[in-house]
Amino acid sequence: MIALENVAHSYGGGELLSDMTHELVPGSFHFLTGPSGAGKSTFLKICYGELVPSAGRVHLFGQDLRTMSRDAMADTRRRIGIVHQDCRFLDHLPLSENIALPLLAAGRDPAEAADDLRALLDWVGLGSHADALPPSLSGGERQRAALARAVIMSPDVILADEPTGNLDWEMSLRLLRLLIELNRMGKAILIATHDLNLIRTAKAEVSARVLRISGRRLTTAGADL
Amino acid sequence: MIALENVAHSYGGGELLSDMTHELVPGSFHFLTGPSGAGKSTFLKICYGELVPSAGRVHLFGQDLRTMSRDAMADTRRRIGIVHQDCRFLDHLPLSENIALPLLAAGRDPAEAADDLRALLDWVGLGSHADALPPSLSGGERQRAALARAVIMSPDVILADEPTGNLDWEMSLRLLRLLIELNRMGKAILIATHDLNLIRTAKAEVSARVLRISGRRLTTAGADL
Amino acid sequence: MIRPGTFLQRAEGNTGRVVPPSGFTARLTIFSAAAMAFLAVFALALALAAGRMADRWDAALADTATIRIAAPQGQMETQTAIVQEILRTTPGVTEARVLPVEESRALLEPWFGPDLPIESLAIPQLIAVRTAAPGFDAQSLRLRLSAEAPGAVLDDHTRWRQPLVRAAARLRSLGFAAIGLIGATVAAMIVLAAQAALSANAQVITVLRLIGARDAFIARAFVRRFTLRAFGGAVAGTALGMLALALMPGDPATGAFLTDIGFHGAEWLSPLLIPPFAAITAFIATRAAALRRLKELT
Amino acid sequence: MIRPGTFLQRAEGNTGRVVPPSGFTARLTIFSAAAMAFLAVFALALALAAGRMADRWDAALADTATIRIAAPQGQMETQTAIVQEILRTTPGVTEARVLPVEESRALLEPWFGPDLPIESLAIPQLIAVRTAAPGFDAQSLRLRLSAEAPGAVLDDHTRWRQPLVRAAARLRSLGFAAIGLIGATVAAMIVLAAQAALSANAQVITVLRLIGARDAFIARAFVRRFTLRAFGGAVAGTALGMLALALMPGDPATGAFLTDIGFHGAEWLSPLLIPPFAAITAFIATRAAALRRLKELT
Ligand SMILES: Nc1ncnc2c1ncn2[C@@H]1O[C@H](COP(=O)(O)OP(=O)(O)OP(=O)(O)O)[C@@H](O)[C@H]1O
Ligand SMILES: Nc1ncnc2c1ncn2[C@@H]1O[C@H](COP(=O)(O)OP(=O)(O)OP(=O)(O)O)[C@@H](O)[C@H]1O
Ligand SMILES: [Mg+2]
Ligand SMILES: [Mg+2]
Repeated sequence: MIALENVAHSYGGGELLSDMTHELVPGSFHFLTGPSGAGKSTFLKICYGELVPSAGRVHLFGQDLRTMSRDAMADTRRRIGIVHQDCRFLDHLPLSENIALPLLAAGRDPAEAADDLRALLDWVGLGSHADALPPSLSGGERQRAALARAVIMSPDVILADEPTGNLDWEMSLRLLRLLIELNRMGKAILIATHDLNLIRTAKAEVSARVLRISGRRLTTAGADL
Repeated sequence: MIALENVAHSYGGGELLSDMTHELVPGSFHFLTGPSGAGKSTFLKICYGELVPSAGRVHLFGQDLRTMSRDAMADTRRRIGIVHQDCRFLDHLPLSENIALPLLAAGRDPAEAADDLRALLDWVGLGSHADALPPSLSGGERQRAALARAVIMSPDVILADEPTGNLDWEMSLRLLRLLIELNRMGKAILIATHDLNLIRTAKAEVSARVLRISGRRLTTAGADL
Repeated sequence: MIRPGTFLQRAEGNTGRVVPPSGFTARLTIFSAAAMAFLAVFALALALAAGRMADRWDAALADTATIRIAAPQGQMETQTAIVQEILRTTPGVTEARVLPVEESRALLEPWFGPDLPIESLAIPQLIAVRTAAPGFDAQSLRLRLSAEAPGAVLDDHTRWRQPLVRAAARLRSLGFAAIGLIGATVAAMIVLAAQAALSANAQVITVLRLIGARDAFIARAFVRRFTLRAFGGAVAGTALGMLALALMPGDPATGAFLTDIGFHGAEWLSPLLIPPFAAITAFIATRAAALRRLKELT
Repeated sequence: MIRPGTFLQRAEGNTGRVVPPSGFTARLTIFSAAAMAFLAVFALALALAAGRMADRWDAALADTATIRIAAPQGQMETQTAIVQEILRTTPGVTEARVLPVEESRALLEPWFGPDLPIESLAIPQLIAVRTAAPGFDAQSLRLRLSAEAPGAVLDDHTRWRQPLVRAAARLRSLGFAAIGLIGATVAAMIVLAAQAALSANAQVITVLRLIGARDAFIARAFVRRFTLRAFGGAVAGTALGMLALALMPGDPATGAFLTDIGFHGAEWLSPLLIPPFAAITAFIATRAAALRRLKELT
């Protein structure tokens, strides 16, 4: 669904990512690791089209990123759930409306999905914070909210950048279980993380592949992880 | 140096923290854990006076928080190094100037400390990013920069809120070693974290105490951790 | 401080909620629009008064002339008749009126006092002539008069008119310049306020774009809000300005231009153009700024 | 678009760097200051012109009177002499001048033409009187004249003066109102722009406060920058306004008020007060806003 072909990127200085080829297919589960500053977030941004790579081709759901219209790009984004590393919200809207925002943007009535929304909030442990404004949330609560917003539309692909960095182990497992559940429904999942325990736990339940960015290259980590 | 006495806090709703008494003495090393949303960040904010607790007394370097003048508070902050959970910088200044900012605020000439600054940047692995603007840094790079800014003045107390959440294990260890080094120089260190591996590693090197917030109370975790 | 009324909020509907409802950019937009509208009302009144005065001068002087007949008592009537006959056949003369003695006396009164023994004076006979600009040729009339009625002299007021007409022209351009100036300032203030709001809400825009909102959706939320704010502010400013003008103690008796600033009759409708102008400016400015900003994001 | 020159940056020194150097709030502040200063220059010119005209009317009319002596040819000289004698002993009369025939004729010329046989007319003798306001009593002079020189009539121009003096008074207040209005708008715009900048830089303030910067340090960085921006903008606006006025084609020959908008001589110094006013306003507004905002943080 998302295909990168010989992609390279540089932010102006030296090349950060070189010659990366990868494809996300339905039902796949990937982890992305690599040292801090290696380019994991950059890789994810290329995957959902926030960044246009300096070289190579990106296809989103069959369309070439370079020839896509802006509206086609917006429509494509609705099929991709994104958890940004620095979770950003509309600070003036209560949490529940923030999480329902993708519905509004897609022209659907958020009221229809009220039940789903409530169940989702409860699952990520934010049931009692539905009316809180985002700036009053704790770091971990923001991450959970970002994940909830990413999955509310039940997208085909979920890209999560460090979604458990501020979470305790129990809550991390809870989120992992939600993602595994979605993966079993056929969604493609890609999680950038530093948490090796999380990766190990996931591998015990689903056939997850671990990608590694090191030395500007994308490699597949072996069983040694 | 920082003493909390029967401190309680609520953000308007129910009580979040109850009857907490604790003192940070020179040379002490503490970890603070607890589930996401338990109040770790709130506890730290009370420690450096960003929040005035709803009940109880806080003494910073012997002065009562409630009777401190605003200027005295500013001067006290220079003796406390803070790593915020969401690391914020002045986005228009290059990283090196951001890290040297506490010197400027204290009325010292940042140029004097240029060598320290360079050594510190290299230690946290940001030597090549000295001229980068904060918005172009990766999540982990921001956290490292925040820690560098917190220690540049060589403060008596260092309070770090989840300083390794976006860092790989090697880099986390590097930062931990820096903090242990500072602790051996007599600084008091308090780190809020979810990373149990980090706590275990630290305990092997220094006599660190682990505090836990659970059920609104502050408890000391035993050796079972 | 002027605040957006609930009607503004209601008019925005659901989409508008994605933009923060108030804050400093809201106040800034509303205040700029109101202040500029207020000033614009005064500039408009000034320009209209200037135009009125220019018209008055033009009308009063441009198309009038005076013929003065100085002749011995006996010949006065004959010459007057001859001149009238000449005028009747002169192209471009629309009206010729022999001034009765009372009017001549009224003209002289300021200088001689009411008890001037006008009958005993051999004062000249005055004929007020009204002309139509294109057809009238003062030079040829002068030639005919000197040939047929040697006592008659044509005064086409050129001497008085020239500087006044110049002044009137300058006055008109001054009025238009003032309006243009205010208009440009309104537009610039609104553009800047819109840009300020977009910058302040950069995060809102980024978030919306990332969750798959189309450009039109995002732009609409901002454009609607800003258009309404600018309109609301301009309505308030215009209303205040008109109120201030209406309450200004009028003194039309003096007839002096400067005390005549204000609107007459249908002119009261003209400031009503200000709020739509502000709204259209805000619409265009915000739309352009929003779309430009969105283009920066993929 | 007006941009802060390097001189502004240099003037700010090291502390100022902690506030972002440009961006929309900078443009907004500079533009508001410039636009308002530009308008203020015009308002000032208008007010000064209004004041000038009011002064002219007052001076020209308030202290003058005319005495008209209509008498049979033989008695004219006697009565003129009597009136002169009376005026010499009237308190408050500073000057009395018997108008020579040429001047009377010049006054009449517009009506009768240059070839008026003035010698043959029994036109009244005019005496122009200049009076000093407090001591002069028109009523008692009138009584003395009717007793001693029955052909003499005093015209103290009250009929002409009253409405003009009223108009002048209104004019003055209009001028002051315009200046006050512009001044209030400048102040409000700068306050709003300062608040906008503080809101936009909330993060800067929080960061600075957390790393132990004192309130004075933080406030100074903002206040300095804003004062300089407002000053710079106002200098630019004032300069542009003065340039526009200087380039406006002058036409003082007509003497009409409206074409006389501009500065005369030392008046050119008065708009130089605008930039300091803007700077002081910005200083006070930004300082108050910054300290208020800081109080919200611990
Ligand atoms: N907009 C930008 N302009 C310039 N350099 C950038 C920009 N964004 C990122 N970089 C640089 O590119 C490198 C990779 O950044 P990226 O955010 O992809 O790293 P990451 O692997 O996600 O790291 P982390 O684990 O710390 O989040 C970093 O060194 C960063 O400084
Ligand atoms: N300004 C605020 N207003 C209201 N509630 C707040 C505010 N700040 C925090 N809270 C609430 O207080 C609780 C504790 O927040 P805090 O940030 O201290 O948690 P934390 O222990 O640091 O969590 P995390 O590990 O997720 O960072 C959370 O439920 C949060 O929603
Ligand atoms: Mg990253
Ligand atoms: Mg926290």
